[in-house]
Amino acid sequence: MGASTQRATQVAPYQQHHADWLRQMLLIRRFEERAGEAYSVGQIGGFCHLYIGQEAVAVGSISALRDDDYVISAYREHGQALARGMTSRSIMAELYGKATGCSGGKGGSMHLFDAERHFMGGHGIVGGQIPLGAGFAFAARYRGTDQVSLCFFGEAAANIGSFHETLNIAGLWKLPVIFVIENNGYGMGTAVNRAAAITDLATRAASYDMPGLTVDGQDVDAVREATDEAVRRARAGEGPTLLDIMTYRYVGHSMSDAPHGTYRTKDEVDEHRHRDPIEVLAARMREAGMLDDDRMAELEADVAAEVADAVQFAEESPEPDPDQLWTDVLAPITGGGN
Amino acid sequence: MGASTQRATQVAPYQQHHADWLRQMLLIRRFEERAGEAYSVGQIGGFCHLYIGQEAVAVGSISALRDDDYVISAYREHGQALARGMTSRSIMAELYGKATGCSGGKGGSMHLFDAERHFMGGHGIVGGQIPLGAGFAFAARYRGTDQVSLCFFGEAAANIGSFHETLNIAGLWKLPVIFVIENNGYGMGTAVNRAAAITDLATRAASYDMPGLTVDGQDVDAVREATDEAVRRARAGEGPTLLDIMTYRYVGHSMSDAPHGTYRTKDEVDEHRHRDPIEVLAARMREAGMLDDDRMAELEADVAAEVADAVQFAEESPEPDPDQLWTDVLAPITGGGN
Amino acid sequence: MATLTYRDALNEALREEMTRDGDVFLMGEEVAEYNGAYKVSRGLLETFGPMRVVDTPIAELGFTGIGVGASMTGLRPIIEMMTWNFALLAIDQIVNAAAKMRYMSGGQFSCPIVFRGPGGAALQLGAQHSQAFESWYAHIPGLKVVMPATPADAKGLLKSAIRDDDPVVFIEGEMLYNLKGEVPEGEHLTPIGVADIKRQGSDATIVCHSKTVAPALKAAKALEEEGIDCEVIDLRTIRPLDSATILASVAKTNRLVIAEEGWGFAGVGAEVADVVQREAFDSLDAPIRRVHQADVPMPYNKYLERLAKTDTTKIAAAVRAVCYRDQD
Amino acid sequence: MATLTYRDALNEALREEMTRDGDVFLMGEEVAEYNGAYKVSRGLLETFGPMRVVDTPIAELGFTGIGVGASMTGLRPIIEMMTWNFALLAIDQIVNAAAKMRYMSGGQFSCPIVFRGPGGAALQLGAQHSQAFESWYAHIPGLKVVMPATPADAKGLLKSAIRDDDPVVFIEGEMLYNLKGEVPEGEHLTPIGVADIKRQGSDATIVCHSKTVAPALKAAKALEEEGIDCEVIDLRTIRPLDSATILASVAKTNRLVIAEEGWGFAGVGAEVADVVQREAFDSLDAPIRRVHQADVPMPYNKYLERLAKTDTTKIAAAVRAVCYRDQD
Ligand SMILES: Cc1ncc(C[n+]2csc(CCOP(=O)(O)OP(=O)(O)O)c2C)c(N)n1
Ligand SMILES: Cc1ncc(C[n+]2csc(CCOP(=O)(O)OP(=O)(O)O)c2C)c(N)n1
Ligand SMILES: [Mg+2]
Ligand SMILES: [Mg+2]
Repeated sequence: MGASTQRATQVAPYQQHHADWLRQMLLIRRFEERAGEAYSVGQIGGFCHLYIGQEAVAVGSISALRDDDYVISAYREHGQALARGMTSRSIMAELYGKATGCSGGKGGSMHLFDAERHFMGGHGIVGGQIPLGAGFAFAARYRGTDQVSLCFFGEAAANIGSFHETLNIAGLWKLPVIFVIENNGYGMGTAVNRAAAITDLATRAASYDMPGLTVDGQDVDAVREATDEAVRRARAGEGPTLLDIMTYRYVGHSMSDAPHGTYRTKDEVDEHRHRDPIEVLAARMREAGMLDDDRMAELEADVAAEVADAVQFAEESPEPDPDQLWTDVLAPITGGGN
Repeated sequence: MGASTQRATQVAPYQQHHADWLRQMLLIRRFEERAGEAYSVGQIGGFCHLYIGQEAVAVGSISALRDDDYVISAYREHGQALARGMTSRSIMAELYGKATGCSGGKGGSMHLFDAERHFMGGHGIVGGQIPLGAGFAFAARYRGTDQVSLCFFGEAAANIGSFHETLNIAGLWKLPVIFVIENNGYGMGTAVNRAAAITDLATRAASYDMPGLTVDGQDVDAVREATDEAVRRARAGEGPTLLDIMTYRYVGHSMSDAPHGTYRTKDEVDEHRHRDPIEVLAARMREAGMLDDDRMAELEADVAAEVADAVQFAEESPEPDPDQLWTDVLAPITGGGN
Repeated sequence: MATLTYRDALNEALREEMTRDGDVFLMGEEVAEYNGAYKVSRGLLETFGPMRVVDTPIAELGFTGIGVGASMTGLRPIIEMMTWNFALLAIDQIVNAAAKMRYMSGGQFSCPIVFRGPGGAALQLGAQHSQAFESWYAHIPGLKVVMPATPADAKGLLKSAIRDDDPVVFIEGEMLYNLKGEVPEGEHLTPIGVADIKRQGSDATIVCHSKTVAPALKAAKALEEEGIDCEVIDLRTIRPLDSATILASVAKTNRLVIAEEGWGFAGVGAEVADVVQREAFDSLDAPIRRVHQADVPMPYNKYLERLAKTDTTKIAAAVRAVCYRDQD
Repeated sequence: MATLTYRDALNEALREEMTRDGDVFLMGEEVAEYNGAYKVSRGLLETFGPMRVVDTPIAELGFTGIGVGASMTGLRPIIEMMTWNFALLAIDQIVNAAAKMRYMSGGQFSCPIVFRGPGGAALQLGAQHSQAFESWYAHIPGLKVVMPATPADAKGLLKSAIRDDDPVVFIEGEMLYNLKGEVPEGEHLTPIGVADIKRQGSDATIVCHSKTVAPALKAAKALEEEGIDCEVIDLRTIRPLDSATILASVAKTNRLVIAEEGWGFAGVGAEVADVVQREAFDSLDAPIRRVHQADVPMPYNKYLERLAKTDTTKIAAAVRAVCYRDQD
């Protein structure tokens, strides 16, 4: 706690956001817990990758963006979608595969999209979203706007070719993109030190002429602070930044993977749970007199209600019409040829 | 010249090789010049990438190997094939597409192979040979031998995904492989600083937990010295090394590209020609009293004769039998299933 | 004969071949400590150790190329693709390196390597995780493409693939891993390039492979009650294609339906249809019909996904059509 | 009408579309300062500047994905593949990203992007540089596949592809770049999905595309003297396939030969053969014949390469066969 107490003083600038961030993080936590339950009883199918434990990464970084900036992620993206302001209803309905889902029930857990909020998906091929994220930054540069692109991927994705090709191009062209390694220590069952020749991934930024920072991902203020500077650089035309944000996933890789046992011990998981991102922020707010048990209870109730509403909405929503099988493959004929 | 004079003293250890290396470098130079002529009159077809100006890289590095080590390269590999001891006849005949060529006339300039000498090709997809080269090192480790693998590629290939994926794995597993960037400053018409976010490519080694060295590629002794240490590390199980060997190609990217005009000036090319790798070694030998004009003339005559013989052999060799179209697609039935 | 799952049959093949030949090793993501994403390699790390059962970073292009390189030196790598969808990132090494090495080198180098893992769709995995690429690999000379449908063939074909001196694309199925069946113990080798007549019949031939074999047999059973006697041929190997077995059957039934899991355009069924119309033109009493995935990316929603997939009903309907029974 | 080379027709299309629409840009290796490896983009850097004519590092996966991302925001990138052989390294972005984005997102995002460059073989480029992959891309729903055979179509189809709201795989040919022909000036749009009857005929139909159109027309001319009157159909678009035009022709000629440059197994010709045997079964008087590359990696030697390739002689022989004239 000591560490975070010290941080609290220097991050006073973010205090006005704390209440909002606490709610967002709590919402993600409860949403994911509920999604996990729905999956266990078969209401959600396919692969489902939960974000529990990593909440501060999405909330802290995305809060640094403007509405017209771009966000893209991998398949573990429920938290980022919520942090970007997509409704619990549209996301839960998508997990249920319903017509009211953000992707019309065609995408599923791994493919959440929201064009209006510039939430560019939800991608299932490891590393596939990295060049796409740089592409949004290229487009901003092309159009002469000062939009930036926030591109999330896991630490295991830092060993795949698209990471190298994209970071080199982004560094060469000074594209306004922020590459966020969500470093939860594992790629499925493989610990970072069994997958990467060097475990301090921020140092890889040196190969691409961009700054690389290691960030405490369980401290939302630290995440926001690092992202603010990266966004400033990007908007100012100073180029991309690589953020290696250290976090931890409490749950299994996906719903079909046990939280512990094969590749990590229960003790390891418990130890990380002791520095929970939600509790770190809550403690900081209590110290600042911004939070007490009553307020926390209200918040829990409020969030519980939103999640319950989302579930009810998802359950009551219709399945996509069978004709939907054939739509969205190509542009409607009217759309073609301009 | 001053620089190389100084080098001469400290590289006395290699003096006994100088006569041999000078002949090899001269042979490569004259072989390539002759191949260029044959191409111009249509005796050689397809793509043909000459090695003129880069001779010291192949000769210095390959001379550090044992016969049972492995060598692999890209499509600009005539020089490496000769340095590995493949005959001028078998290579020239392959360029002519003849049945007597090292690949039976089926491979061509970009696909020279010699199983006996562990010359593993000749590959046309940029970066494609990088994981293959690491694969030979993996095999050596698997079999418990102390063989090493020498893997050549151009500086432009250091920006492609296979470079990153392979160097990370090689560093992680400490494979006995030496990655040689033949840094001739250009990938086709693109100068290194227009393709790589950082131009000091040796620093990329830090991302993969391996040493990275910048080496003077026009000084065969310097190339050999750097390779000796890399080979020592690899044999000792200390892992891979990345060598960024600075050189220059006097000619165009391929026979269809002008030596200068579009992306570099004649002055730039001339300037580099003034520090010619063959002359650097010749001068060093003259200073050491190992070479005089008569000896040089003999050497030229000797090499000219070998090249002339190779051309005659290629010209007189038969075309592959038409049935050869259908062979070597799959193992002969007898070979199948063990 | 023991009753094993398809998964355990593959595991037995790996175990037997790695025991028999020290040059055989397994490499891929999560194959060792995690026992395989789908547990096909369960226990192999324990038995054979980390040098022969190798976990890799997520770097399909890199570790596939390392495998191809190792195979050029005479080792016999088995490269596991966690799923074939991800192999698109490694396809350059499979197609431009492994498939061409023997030819480019004038016969000096061979690549005795197996690329294996689950292909096609499972349940609700969405557009990027549900693709069947067998027709792509079968398009490429220098490759063999093998797709077992039963536990016995899973074992017998994997053992043959490992012993084969050419690169073999070995496509399994997540939906097949739990399938149970009798599997001969020990030395059981199923030849590559030989189809299997799963059911004898005289009225119509159904050509299928991998996941479409079960629905084809179900359809055949249902059609029996309608008086249509189907012959069901499991290709087992896509390339080289066992045309002889298909043609002999069509010569007998004069009617053909081809069922596959993947998309139709230039799919495996298109090739089979072309071979049959050319070689058995006069014996065909009806146009050849095909059943394949709806020509769309796979949707996540479970009902839409069912509509998209090849199933018993669609196969049966196609058979009725080639028998001109769809009117009644 | 001006007489232009195929290369200059493409250049004109790029120039006109980039002038018309500021959202159109060209990106790839050597496209700007070098004017393109095959000079298709000559002069564009000068006219449109480095933001719209962009040289990239050798990183096919990276710059292709950057293009796909840019297209998701509404820009209209044209990604040049120096050759389609190298696109194997980028195929994940084409197939798993571009082709599926609209579907996965429930119609929210489209990818109005063109992937273009030369495909197939040139002269003696060897096994890794001589491959025709059109059947692979045509297998994938969500993509369109366009292959012009003439300068006029090169211009008209590229302009249509650039204006298309879906990802278009646009395959040119190194051996076509110097081909001369009449090209309408200015606004000339060739519709995607419509084949072109290059020659009317009544005895047999030859379906071809890209580099096989010229040899098909030569064969037709030669066969005329033998009294065989061929209809020659240039597909122009592989996906979506213009089945109607093919079927109408076969209904008239009752005989079909399909010629393509690439390999046979599950090639474009297999799909065409399947469509025709199914839809025009009763009008076929002979089995459909196909002409395609020998089923081997491309050899370097020039005589072996000639033997491997589709040519006029092989096409003419196939036509004689479907006309049962091969005996005389
Ligand atoms: C190219 C590719 N290879 C393999 C997979 C299977 N896979 C899905 S997630 C994953 C682990 C990724 O780990 P990381 O990047 O650290 O992200 P995290 O899951 O920890 O958030 C793997 C191997 C895939 N989806 N794509
Ligand atoms: C993947 C791929 N992309 C593009 C090409 C076309 N190409 C052939 S050589 C070359 C330049 C390579 O430059 P470098 O790696 O520096 O080697 P150098 O030619 O200078 O020896 C390019 C772009 C290719 N062969 N493979
Ligand atoms: Mg991770
Ligand atoms: Mg170079």
